[in-house]
Amino acid sequence: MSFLEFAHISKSYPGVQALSDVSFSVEKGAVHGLMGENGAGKSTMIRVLSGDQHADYGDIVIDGQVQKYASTRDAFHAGVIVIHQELQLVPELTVAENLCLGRFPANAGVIQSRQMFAEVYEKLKSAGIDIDPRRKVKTLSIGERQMVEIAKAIMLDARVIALDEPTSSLSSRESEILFALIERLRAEGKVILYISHRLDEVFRLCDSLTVLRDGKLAAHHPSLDNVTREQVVAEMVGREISNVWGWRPRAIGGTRLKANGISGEKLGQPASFEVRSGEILGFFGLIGAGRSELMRLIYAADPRSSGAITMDGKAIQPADPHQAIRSGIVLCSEDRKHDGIIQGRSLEENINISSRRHHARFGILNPRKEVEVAETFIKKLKVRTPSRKQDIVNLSGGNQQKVILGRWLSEQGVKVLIVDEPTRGIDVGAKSEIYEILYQLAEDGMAIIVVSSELPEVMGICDRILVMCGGRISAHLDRDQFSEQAILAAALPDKKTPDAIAS
Amino acid sequence: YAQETKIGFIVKQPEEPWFQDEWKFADQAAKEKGFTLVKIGAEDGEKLMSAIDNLGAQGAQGFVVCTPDVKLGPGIVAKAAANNLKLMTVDDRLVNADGKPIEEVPHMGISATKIGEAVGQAIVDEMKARGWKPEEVGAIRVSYDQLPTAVDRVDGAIAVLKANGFKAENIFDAPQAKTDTEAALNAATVVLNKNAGIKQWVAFGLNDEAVLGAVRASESVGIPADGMIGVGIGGAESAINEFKKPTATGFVGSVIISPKRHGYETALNMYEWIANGKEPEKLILTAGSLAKRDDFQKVRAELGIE
Amino acid sequence: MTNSFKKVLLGDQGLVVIFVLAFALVSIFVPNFLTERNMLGLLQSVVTVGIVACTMMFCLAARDFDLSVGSIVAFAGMVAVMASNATGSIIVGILAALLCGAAVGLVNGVVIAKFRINALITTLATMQIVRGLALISSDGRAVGINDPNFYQLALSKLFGVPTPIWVLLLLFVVFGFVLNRTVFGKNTLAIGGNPEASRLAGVNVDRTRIWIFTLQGVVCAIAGILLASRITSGQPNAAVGLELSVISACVLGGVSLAGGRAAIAGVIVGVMIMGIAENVMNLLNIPAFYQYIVRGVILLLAVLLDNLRSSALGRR
Amino acid sequence: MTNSFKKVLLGDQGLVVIFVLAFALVSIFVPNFLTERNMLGLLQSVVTVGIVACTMMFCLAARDFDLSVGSIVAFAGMVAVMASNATGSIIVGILAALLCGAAVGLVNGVVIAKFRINALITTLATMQIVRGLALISSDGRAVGINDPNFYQLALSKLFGVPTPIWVLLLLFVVFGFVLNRTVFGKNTLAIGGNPEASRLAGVNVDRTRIWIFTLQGVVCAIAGILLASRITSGQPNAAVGLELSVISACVLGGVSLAGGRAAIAGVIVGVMIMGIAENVMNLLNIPAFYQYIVRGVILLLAVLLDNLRSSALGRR
Ligand SMILES: Nc1ncnc2c1ncn2[C@@H]1O[C@H](COP(=O)(O)OP(=O)(O)OP(=O)(O)O)[C@@H](O)[C@H]1O
Ligand SMILES: Nc1ncnc2c1ncn2[C@@H]1O[C@H](COP(=O)(O)OP(=O)(O)OP(=O)(O)O)[C@@H](O)[C@H]1O
Ligand SMILES: [Mg+2]
Ligand SMILES: [Mg+2]
Repeated sequence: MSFLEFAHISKSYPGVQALSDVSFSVEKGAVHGLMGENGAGKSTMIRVLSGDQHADYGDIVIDGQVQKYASTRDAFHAGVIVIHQELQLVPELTVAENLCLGRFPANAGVIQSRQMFAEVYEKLKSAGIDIDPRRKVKTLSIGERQMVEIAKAIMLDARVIALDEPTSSLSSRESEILFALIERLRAEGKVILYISHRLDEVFRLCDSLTVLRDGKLAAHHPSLDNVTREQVVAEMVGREISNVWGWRPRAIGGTRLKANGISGEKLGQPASFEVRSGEILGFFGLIGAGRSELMRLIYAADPRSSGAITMDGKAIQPADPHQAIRSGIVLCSEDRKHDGIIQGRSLEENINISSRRHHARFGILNPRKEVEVAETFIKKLKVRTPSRKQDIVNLSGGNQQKVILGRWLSEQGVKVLIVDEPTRGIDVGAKSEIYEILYQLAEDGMAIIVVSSELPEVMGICDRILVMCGGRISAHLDRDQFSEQAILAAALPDKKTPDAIAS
Repeated sequence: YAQETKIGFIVKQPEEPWFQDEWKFADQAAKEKGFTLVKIGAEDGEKLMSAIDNLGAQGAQGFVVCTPDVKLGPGIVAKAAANNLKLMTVDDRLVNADGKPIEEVPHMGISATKIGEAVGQAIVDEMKARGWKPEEVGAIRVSYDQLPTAVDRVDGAIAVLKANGFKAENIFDAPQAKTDTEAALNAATVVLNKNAGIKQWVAFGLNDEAVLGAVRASESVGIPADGMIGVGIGGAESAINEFKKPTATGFVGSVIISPKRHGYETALNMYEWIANGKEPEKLILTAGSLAKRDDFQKVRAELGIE
Repeated sequence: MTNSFKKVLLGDQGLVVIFVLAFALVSIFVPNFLTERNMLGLLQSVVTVGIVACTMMFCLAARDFDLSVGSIVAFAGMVAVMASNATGSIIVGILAALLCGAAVGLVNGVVIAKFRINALITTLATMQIVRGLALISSDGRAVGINDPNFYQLALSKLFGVPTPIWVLLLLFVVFGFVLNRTVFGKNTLAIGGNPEASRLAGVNVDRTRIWIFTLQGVVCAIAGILLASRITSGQPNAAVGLELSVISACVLGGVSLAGGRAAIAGVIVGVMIMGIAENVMNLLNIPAFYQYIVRGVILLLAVLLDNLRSSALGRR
Repeated sequence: MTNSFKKVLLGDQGLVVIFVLAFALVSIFVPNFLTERNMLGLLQSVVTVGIVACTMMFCLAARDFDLSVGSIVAFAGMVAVMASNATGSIIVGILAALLCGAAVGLVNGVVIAKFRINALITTLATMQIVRGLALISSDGRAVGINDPNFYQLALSKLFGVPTPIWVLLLLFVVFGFVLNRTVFGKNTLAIGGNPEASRLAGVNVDRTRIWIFTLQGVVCAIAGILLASRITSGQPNAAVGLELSVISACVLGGVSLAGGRAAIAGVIVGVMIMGIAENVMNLLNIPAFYQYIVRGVILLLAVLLDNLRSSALGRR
């Protein structure tokens, strides 16, 4: 008999039927994949499992018992741990406190902090996560935070563990740590639900797979033995996708942006590079390599301590993002929750916030244009939403990412477009369309910089790759030199065995 | 159909016992004569203007006012005329832009300076009774200079003290941040600590609460009751509580002004004016009386309170 | 039919509907309420709060806070009176007051935006400083107005309605438009929603915040000038505690203290609810001490109703 | 050596260091400041603000707001006096006051946490209601204390230091411990730092918030009892405006209005800075109107210094 069972789950939000009558079940000691397009209802499923949201209809059955949660607390007591899609950490508390939140080791209400730190230290070590439990979460990079979030899975003796896109901001090295962890949990006989848009991962890890589409069950594979990737993609998006990357050669012009000796507080060593018009330049590196920091310095999101930038041969000195945009540089940053979405405001406003200066007259908006721009990009990027008036926080993670991309793609007069982890959390179908847009922009002469931790992505879409390691640009490869080995060798600080990780 | 008589009674600090008493006695007049009394509190000029409009809207024929600021005079007169309301003032007399009293508005009250002088005189008398030498005594001026009435009251007291041989440099300012006892206590404590050499103190201020603060401060730094002479203004519960204490404290007396005359008579005069066309006197000045521990009940009875 | 009614009641403008119902009830049951005189009196009584609420809405929407408004109103009133007394020109007085208001607002804005000092502390500090200036400049006493024409600012009427009410209505319209239809308004809301994301999206956050506080200062000065004219003197103690009334009117009207949410209709309703409560209590002759309780209960009821409404709609 | 000094100055406790330096300066240059009498007077003058700040710290740390503290202090003082007058037992009076404080706090907490009404509006409402109750119960008059032993609460001394100061110190220690070392304290910080994450982690957010407000009520009652004993009567008008002093002391001490950040050392420093400012201004005989300005400038300077310090350290 199956250990975890979803029975006829339905859930609706105003204007959206997120789940309708979804049923499937998972065996003990199995990793079960959950796939689907952005907005298909995967996270909603997980939220129902965690007691965060209540299904309108349907039951969750664990080990033969129908669960009746009143809150997330009850879900814990039933042995369910959920790692949510967005980071759920308290920045002012330490790593250990975050991991023990909700169930501190306490004696009459007094926290046994020595015991807590020791315990967390052990757990992190055994999982191969190298983070000091006494550090405050606000001092961690986004990748490190993701690892802390994942570590929640091992803090309690759970029966069911659900992970919602845990690798979306991890590089291959950290992903490996996670995979090892998952193997261990599987061996211990837990039930693991695994959501990801990365097919490779799913096929590597999962024993069984469920595909959702438009909130309905599209396919259920109790075993992956005879299932192909193409088949799963077709089940997800309803059509075949032959080549996700779709790279094609294009004419590359003269030097567009030249960065010389850029350094800042979080990037000690000066970095120099250039990107040409019509070119797509990739930046690869492991977590903490300093790619995002470098991009933020160029965009003037953080103050530069040294360095010169020239655009089309002319020196520019942007002092803040406002000026950077006006000199033709835009940056779509990696942390969409903190740096991207504007909570409480509609899709329309989120898209138009920057580009409206092209159609506003004397500071007065042009409502018709705003609607037009919003509708165009909602359609172009296939954002799943009941209306452009919807508050952006009500969108699924991937759809939020699309809206933020839409914000920058709708800008005019951009000379250099920097996208940091642009396809984080975006489904396969939409990915290829986003790449297509990037190619078109490049063909029109824009210079594009793609920062990504997903090796196949940088290799698939870029004309040239710069590899960063420890805050330094460590390698420079043209498209004909691309190889996993070469790139990883340059990305690894200790130059040991890249093959072990590439495999 | 005979129109009912409706009279407004607007005061500046509705929470103060003094104004509560004025209202109470005005109500008494209303009951006797059978008119409606509308009581409104107006802490600042803006609320006052709204209150007058409100009275006009309710169909009142006149009102008695204790204004939050006497400089509001021309505004109040204009507002009353605009609403066709008869106007009398109580406690504080309206002045025009150059600071001269507006004489055509009937007024009943006692000047703030006069009350202050009564306080000063009471302190001087008590000092004489105790045989203190004015040169050796320190004075705490619990001040709340934000309020013009408060300034006038303490200035009155200081004038009397000086006239009786008090040295100006022995008068110390203890500014209250708010008009409650705690603020006065904190401010007075600093004065006492700063001048630890002075053993005999007198204290005066805006009201009983302010002086009480100074008396409490003297107790907390260990000055005995016979080393302190505090005289307050008002004579309501705060002072009475003090007098009722089993042993005498440094709070020697309080200058009581009669809320009965101010409340009852003004309301009555206004009624007569409206109902019988009998215009009130332009200026009626009342007097304050000093109440002390041994005679406060008698004084209150004389003034018609209780 | 019933459905569309439900939609109106539960929609975004639900508080407005509740307000209209409450207004109707009060009109029926409270004598003298729905008379022209009382309506004009009511409107005049909310002029100061209403005017200042216009820009406080921006301030709160951008996740800021301004406690100095009461002091600026008093100070600007003093300046207007003293400057026109000194120069003999009302225009000069008004300009001087507007300038002073703008200057204080500018200081607030620069300190908060550029030195990144907490808005609560900054405006608490300027609240004290400006009140001190008002007291010092007049030695703590009210300053009378020499030129009786100054009174006309508040007394003059247009179509039977006093000028201050027109000014209030005009400001409601202007700031409603600015909030919803201009880049400045949208940027304000975006900053409140997520300041860092707005900065990265190219919004000039510092400049917008400085502008908000400067505007706030100017608008407070307008309120101060009208108030001085209405009470026929400049009073250093005027408008103490105004900040709390204004902020609660805004919050009552649905402006979020966490930023990013504001609507002029809500603010108008918030201002009116508070004004009507005072007005009705005086009309009904409710004793002073009980007025405290009624005021508190009305505040609670208004927000509670609004919450029930939106949770009936399934929103949180 | 210099490095470790720099670390101390710029570290988390930097405000404390600045404070110690300022204290030393004041001690040297202001006559009569560093005398035993003045120190005791100073400490007594911050008792009310200090006590209430203990729990306000929790309230702000959890991203809430409590404006009703001043009213609760006054009301609890009245209750203590009236109940002990009525029963002849001081203990009963104290218990009654604590109970009333807890009850008001509980109501605040339940309304805010369960009905999800904005904390600002809720506590503004209870602030009015409770003040109204205090005024009604005594007809707006001060209530004298029958039993002189009641005075001893504030007058009695231990090792030469008056009891209220000991109570204050005890509460500082207790709440410092609760904040840093208990589940309740950490949950409070977590709720303020990220309410969503706390809820998802299974923290009982509602219950924690209700507890915070209830504790706040109890602590205000303690302050109210001591105040009544100190001024030897229950006064319905006591502690008006206390909320702003307390909140600004907390914010000055580094408690973040955006929640999630608080430290007892900071709060103590915040309370002391405000107390010392008042004390020194009176010692130096600064005229009342100028005190406003000085108060404002000190507030600004304190936060500005703290900001310079942390930006010198490269943090924001
Ligand atoms: N609070 C909400 N209010 C309204 N609609 C919501 C809310 N939360 C989710 N939705 C809608 O429910 C649908 C399912 O969302 P869900 O987050 O489950 O998608 P998902 O499969 O996880 O997508 P992604 O891959 O982008 O993370 C989406 O259309 C989303 O817009
Ligand atoms: N808020 C912060 N405070 C202190 N250090 C930080 C902070 N954010 C990042 N860092 C540090 O800066 C370094 C580089 O950051 P980051 O990990 O973001 O680089 P990256 O190359 O963009 O990697 P990725 O984007 O994959 O996480 C890391 O060592 C990280 O610890
Ligand atoms: Mg999702
Ligand atoms: Mg990065």
